[in-house]
Amino acid sequence: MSDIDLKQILEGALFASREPMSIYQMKKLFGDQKAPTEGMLREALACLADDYQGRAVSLIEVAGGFRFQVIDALAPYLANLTDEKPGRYSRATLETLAMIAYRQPVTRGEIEAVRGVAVNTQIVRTLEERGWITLVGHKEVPGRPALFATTTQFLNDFGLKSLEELPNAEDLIVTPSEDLLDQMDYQSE
Amino acid sequence: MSDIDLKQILEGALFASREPMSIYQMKKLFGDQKAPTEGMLREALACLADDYQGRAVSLIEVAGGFRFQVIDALAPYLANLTDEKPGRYSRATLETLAMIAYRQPVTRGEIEAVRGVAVNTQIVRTLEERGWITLVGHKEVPGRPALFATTTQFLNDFGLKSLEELPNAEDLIVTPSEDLLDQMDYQSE
Amino acid sequence: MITHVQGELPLALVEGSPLTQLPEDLYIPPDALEVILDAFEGPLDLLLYLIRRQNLDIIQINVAEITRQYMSYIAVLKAMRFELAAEYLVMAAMLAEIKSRALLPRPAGTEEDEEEDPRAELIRRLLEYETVKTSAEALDALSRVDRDFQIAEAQKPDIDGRTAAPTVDLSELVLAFGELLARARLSSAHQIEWEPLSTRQRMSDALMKLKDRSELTLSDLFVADEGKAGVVVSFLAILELVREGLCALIQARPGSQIYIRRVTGDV
Repeated sequence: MSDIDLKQILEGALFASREPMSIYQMKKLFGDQKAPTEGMLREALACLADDYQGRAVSLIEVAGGFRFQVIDALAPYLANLTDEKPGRYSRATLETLAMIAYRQPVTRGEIEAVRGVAVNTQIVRTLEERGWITLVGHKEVPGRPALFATTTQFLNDFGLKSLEELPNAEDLIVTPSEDLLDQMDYQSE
Repeated sequence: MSDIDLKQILEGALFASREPMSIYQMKKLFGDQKAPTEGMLREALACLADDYQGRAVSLIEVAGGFRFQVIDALAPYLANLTDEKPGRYSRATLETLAMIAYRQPVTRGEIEAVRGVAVNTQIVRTLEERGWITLVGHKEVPGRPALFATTTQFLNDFGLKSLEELPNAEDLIVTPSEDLLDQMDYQSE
Repeated sequence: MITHVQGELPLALVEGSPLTQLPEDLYIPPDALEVILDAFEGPLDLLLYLIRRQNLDIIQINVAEITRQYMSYIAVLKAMRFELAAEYLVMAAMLAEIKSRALLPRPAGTEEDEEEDPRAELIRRLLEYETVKTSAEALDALSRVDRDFQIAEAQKPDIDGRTAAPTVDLSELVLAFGELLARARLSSAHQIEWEPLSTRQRMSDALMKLKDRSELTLSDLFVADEGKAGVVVSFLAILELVREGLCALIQARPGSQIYIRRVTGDV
């Protein structure tokens, strides 16, 4: 650990995490090393919260644990950034969502096997943040890959009562000719 | 604005955004109010970067703008939080990416000519979906092959401000002496 | 497979003479050859390896010697019936040509054009490839997002007029899946049968419930107003989850309550 201290480790981990961080997760940061006690963690957190007094972010405790939050006073400024038009999701994002909807619960590896391309973290993150997919567990195989499924919000947003209402995609397959496929490979969006 | 100063506004906005923030976007924070000049913004950013010296996050400038990132030294701790290993890329993928980064815009055929082996479609798609390369046009030769180039996201993800910051590969290999080169009539294009 | 125990049976013919043992500068055990071949990115990479192993400058290579070594590799690989990519054979042909040219006396008075000198061309290609190989390594050594560092982020305060997220039409989603299936069908020979969606949804529901509680009873998954069909779907979903190793069924003794449990505790 040498010149990195406990407070700094927690500070980095809290900023890297998109979800509030529990004491249990903080202990996990230390892997095989001896983890600090809850008392030590809380002391470091209190110290860290002090460091951020008067800054633009503050360390707060919420139900799921601790997280850094931008202070409310900045909301009017941040609101000025948000008048852009909604973008579009890439083909990769749509295909990943489709795979999760039709084949859930499914791991990233299984999606990759069908798509033939690595699924990047950003896509999964986008869909999670959108509230359409969620992690429902881990598959008990080496690496314990995360299992993803669609959410109730996904059904609501797509106007479905249940997954069974998803149209049968197999019926829609028109086998494209080879050169069409080649073109598809080259169309980036 | 009262008790909130420019530095604090930028600090909050930078922490609120996952994407690097450009000077243009920073000006947008001020909506209808008079926006600070680029000089004022850069001064506040320099001051902010100083505040974070020695902390767990640092303010970095990349191609897309400015962002806070967790310092590299904490990566081993953060890795303990997830079972999934961050993407490792095969040599074939990295060499293809390197060819595109250093020789852009470049066609697949040109990459193949240098590497001496076929570039498979999956590699190109993986890099496209990662958002690191994109199709920028077609070469006006028979067959009109696609031309690829790297993206701003590529620079952002590798922590670079511009292509000029790419490590200079020519410096990395043992260069034969000048007169030998003359004998060979060696020319790099 | 040719065994190389039989002393008299040559492994291969190299430049007309039988090769009865592996080349002595080939330090690799034969059964590792396939692995080694996988480690090379192509013929140029293999040639570079042969050159670098001798600490030679590419410019100064003795083409005849490198050709001999390369041919030995190829001969052994062919003799052992490894599937060789065509590129390796093309390179072998090119090396053979360079060597034969070197052996032929040059007709007097004909100045050989540098551009067409295959040796110079080979050296140019090797140098160029080495540059790419080195740049790829240098690129990989750069600090990279998600591998070496993470983006620092804090929760945003509540903002009115949040950016509208992109909307997706159901037909777009279905079309994307149809295309994906069509593509997957072309590239893979085998097809997998999947559970009907009703079962898969129930599987997700069960896992979702197991996120909050460590165990469920069977009746937790049955919804009264779904009737018999609902029970069947739930039952199939549980069987599928157990088969895929996603949860376990526990019963203390015959006839007692059956519990569905997560396979491990720390989710």
